[in-house]
Amino acid sequence: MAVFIDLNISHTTDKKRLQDIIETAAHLGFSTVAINHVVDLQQKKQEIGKPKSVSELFDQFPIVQGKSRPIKVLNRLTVVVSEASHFRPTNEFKSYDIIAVFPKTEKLFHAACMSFDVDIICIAVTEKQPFHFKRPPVNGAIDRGVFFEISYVPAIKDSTMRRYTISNALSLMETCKGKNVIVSSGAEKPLELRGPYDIANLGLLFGLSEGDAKAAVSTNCRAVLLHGETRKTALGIIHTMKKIQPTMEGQEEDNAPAVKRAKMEAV
Amino acid sequence: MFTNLEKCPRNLLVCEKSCFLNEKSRHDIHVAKHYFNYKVSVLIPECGVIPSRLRSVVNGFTKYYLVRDLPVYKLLEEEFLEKVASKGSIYALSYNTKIDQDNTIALLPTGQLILSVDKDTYEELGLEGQVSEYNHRQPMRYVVTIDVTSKSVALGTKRYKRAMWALKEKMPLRSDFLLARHNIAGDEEGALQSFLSQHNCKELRPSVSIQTLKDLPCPSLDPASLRGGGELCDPHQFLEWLGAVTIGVKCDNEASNFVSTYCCPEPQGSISQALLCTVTGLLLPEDIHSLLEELRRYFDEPKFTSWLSVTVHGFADSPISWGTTEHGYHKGGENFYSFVVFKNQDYWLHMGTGTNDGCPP
Amino acid sequence: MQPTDKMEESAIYERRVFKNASVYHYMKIALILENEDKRMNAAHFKQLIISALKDLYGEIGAAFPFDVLKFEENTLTAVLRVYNSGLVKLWSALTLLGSYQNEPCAVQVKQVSPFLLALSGNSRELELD
Amino acid sequence: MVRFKSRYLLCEVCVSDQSSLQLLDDRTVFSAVKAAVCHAHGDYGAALCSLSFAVKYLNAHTGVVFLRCRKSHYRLIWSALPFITSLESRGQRVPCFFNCLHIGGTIRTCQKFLIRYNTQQLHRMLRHCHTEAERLEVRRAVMSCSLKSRGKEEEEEEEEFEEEEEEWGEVV
Repeated sequence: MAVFIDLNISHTTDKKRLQDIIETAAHLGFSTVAINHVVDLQQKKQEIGKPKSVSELFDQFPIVQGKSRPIKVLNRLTVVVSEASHFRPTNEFKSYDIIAVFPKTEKLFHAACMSFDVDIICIAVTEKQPFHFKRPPVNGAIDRGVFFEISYVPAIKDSTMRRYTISNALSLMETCKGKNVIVSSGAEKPLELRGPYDIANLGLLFGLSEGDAKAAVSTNCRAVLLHGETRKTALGIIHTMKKIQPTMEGQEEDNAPAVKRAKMEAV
Repeated sequence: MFTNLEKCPRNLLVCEKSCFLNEKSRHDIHVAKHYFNYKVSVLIPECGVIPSRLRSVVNGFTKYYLVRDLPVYKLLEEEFLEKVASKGSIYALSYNTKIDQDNTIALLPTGQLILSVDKDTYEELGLEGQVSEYNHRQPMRYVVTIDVTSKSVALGTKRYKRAMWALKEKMPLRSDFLLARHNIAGDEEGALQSFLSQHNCKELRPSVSIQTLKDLPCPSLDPASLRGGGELCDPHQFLEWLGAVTIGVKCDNEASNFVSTYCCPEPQGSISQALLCTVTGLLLPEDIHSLLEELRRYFDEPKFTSWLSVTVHGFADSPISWGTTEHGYHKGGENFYSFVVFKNQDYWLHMGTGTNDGCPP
Repeated sequence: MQPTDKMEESAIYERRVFKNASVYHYMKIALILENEDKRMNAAHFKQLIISALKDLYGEIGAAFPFDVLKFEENTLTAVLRVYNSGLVKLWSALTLLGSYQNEPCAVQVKQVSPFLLALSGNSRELELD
Repeated sequence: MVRFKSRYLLCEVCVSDQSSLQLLDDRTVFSAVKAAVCHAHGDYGAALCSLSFAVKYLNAHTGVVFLRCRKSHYRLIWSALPFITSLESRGQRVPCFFNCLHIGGTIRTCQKFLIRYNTQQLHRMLRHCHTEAERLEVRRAVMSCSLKSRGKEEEEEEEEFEEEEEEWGEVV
């Protein structure tokens, strides 16, 4: 098993609140969190910008409960796509550690599974899944090492959404058999976060087995980070981005080697 | 109705009944093989003040050290092995590392160094090891055992050198450690002190807390009847009661109570007062052994009670439970044992483990 | 569930192995309220959990007993006892509990064990600094 | 391709006044069952039940209802049915209860059961007939049933035929 990771902390411009959430996550035992920047390109005036460097958030990152290490914070981008034209990787993508996509239609879900260069595909939890999960795209995503994400916070907030969350999750599990699933929070407030063992138990409601449920907050999230790393480094074969784009050096220092750093700091 | 939600993780409880005077009794082995103990609590019924001899045993528990950021290879260095480890039994366990998440390291008094490491570290280390028993789908955790007392990895051999190189240069593992040594005889403190002085370290004493509990209902015990049966309570009921007393749960509820219906198992008597003495820290099996010996002597003089109990909790994040049996953490890392010492030198021993753990010996 | 007898070495020696023989699981939990001035007693606390269970599992699904063995009003911490078959349900209902009297709250599960005794010695609570 | 196995619950809506059955439609039954599941099994039950739950057939004359759900949780719906005490339709409340007659893995097995069941019912009716005309009509009905059930030779139905027989005849 790997360390516990929550890959979905909602981004907010309220720095204090963001700090509170991250502190709570560290207190609950998460070793890594990702701040999620959601972009819905259908809405006007939405464009993908560069994320703020996480080092601006804290002078000193909070220590993970019961460990001697500080929590690691990453940046994540979620693109909501309702038309194929929405998903166009740009240079800005590179400044995020993880790229997620939230496909709104079956066609886009298929495309996201089979061809989009992403790490995570989000599953709807606030509405009824508008289409059935078909086996070929789901298997395709599993083969490509792309993960499906279920967020649990809407299930805490509202009874109707709770039903959608559980039923969409169950319907996904019928197709993917518990493989390549991550469970993350999507928290906007500190009190919405739950401990990693609690989430592992919650996973049983989503149709995951005991082992799969624990992997969904640990091992699988680690795989997502590694996938994010390989996406940036041409399948992990080369890692020469700094030299190609010298202008991005500062950014790279902060973000790109996060996983490598993770390895080193795990020592 | 929801059958998938009604299962729960497995647990094991081994119960033994024997007599301390029995030559074949293995109580001392069980104690000695449970290397990393976190807490011990003694419950003596009908006792208001801690007996002075018991107090001195409890206060005499070996001190331990919290060593910050210690490179793991230091535990394998010739100097350490010869001067520190060989002159007593040394125990070291990485501190603030979680067995289900991080690299966890333990040094046993037998000379074995156990590294329970994640996949990345294992691949980086390049040392031979076994896949952990508690993996899911893909192996994510490996256990590397380096036994410097065995011939093949003895000081100066090729494999020893390789292990040193791996831990020093290839993958310089570091961690905070809890470390303690039980001295056999003679003053060898010097070597340990000089080792510790090279590192950022803090000396700690096991913390002792003593409480007197009043008016407890208490199940009737019959030393001959371990499994309960008939009218007596079974081991699980007894351990539940022991737990309830230790954490201060009310034991005399009505069955119709709304909040709790817990009740001390029948048939029950009552205790006017009981002594609860708890020691916390890195506790050595040797100390626990002498505590147990002292508790046996408690019955040398006539007492109001016919039994007393001592419970020992292991570290939840230790890579081993008994001996070198691999220990893991699924939803909880419980590994504990509990003696019930009877007036006639009979004893019960209950050993419990959780999901990711082998069967107690 | 089958206790197994090992060969008796002496007249008095006896060994039994119980697998999954504990009928209960125990949980140590803490309730965190956004409004820290709010107080509640054990009965209210249990009522809160029961209603959370009913929301998630309905009248039939939530119809299993559990006990609040201990409740501390100052810290809002509690020890619960539940039959094995109800553990996952109780735990998930606690996880999905998000509000108390229209104010946000959260339940933190500190420890879960099939042995009540194990709740008295959790080395993850050890703090030396 | 792996098929999701289903269970079909054959139920009878029992009402005091037969004419009120005319008020029923698929949606009424659907929402009543769903509400009952939600009450009995909460949000989790409602979520489970929403996977592939459907009212496959409703006979407004006899009150026979076919419910489909996933094999894994048919007991969930089954256990909730006794809690339905009334149906709301077109602004009217119809007091009723659900009587579960049969549970089958395919619509076909349920159909066969229903034919047998209805034949039995008709035989029972025969005894209560007062006029010759009534008697004749019931006899004819019985005959038409037995004609339809020639499938008896094919003893056991394989599950492959699952969805084939969606459109099945007016056996009643």
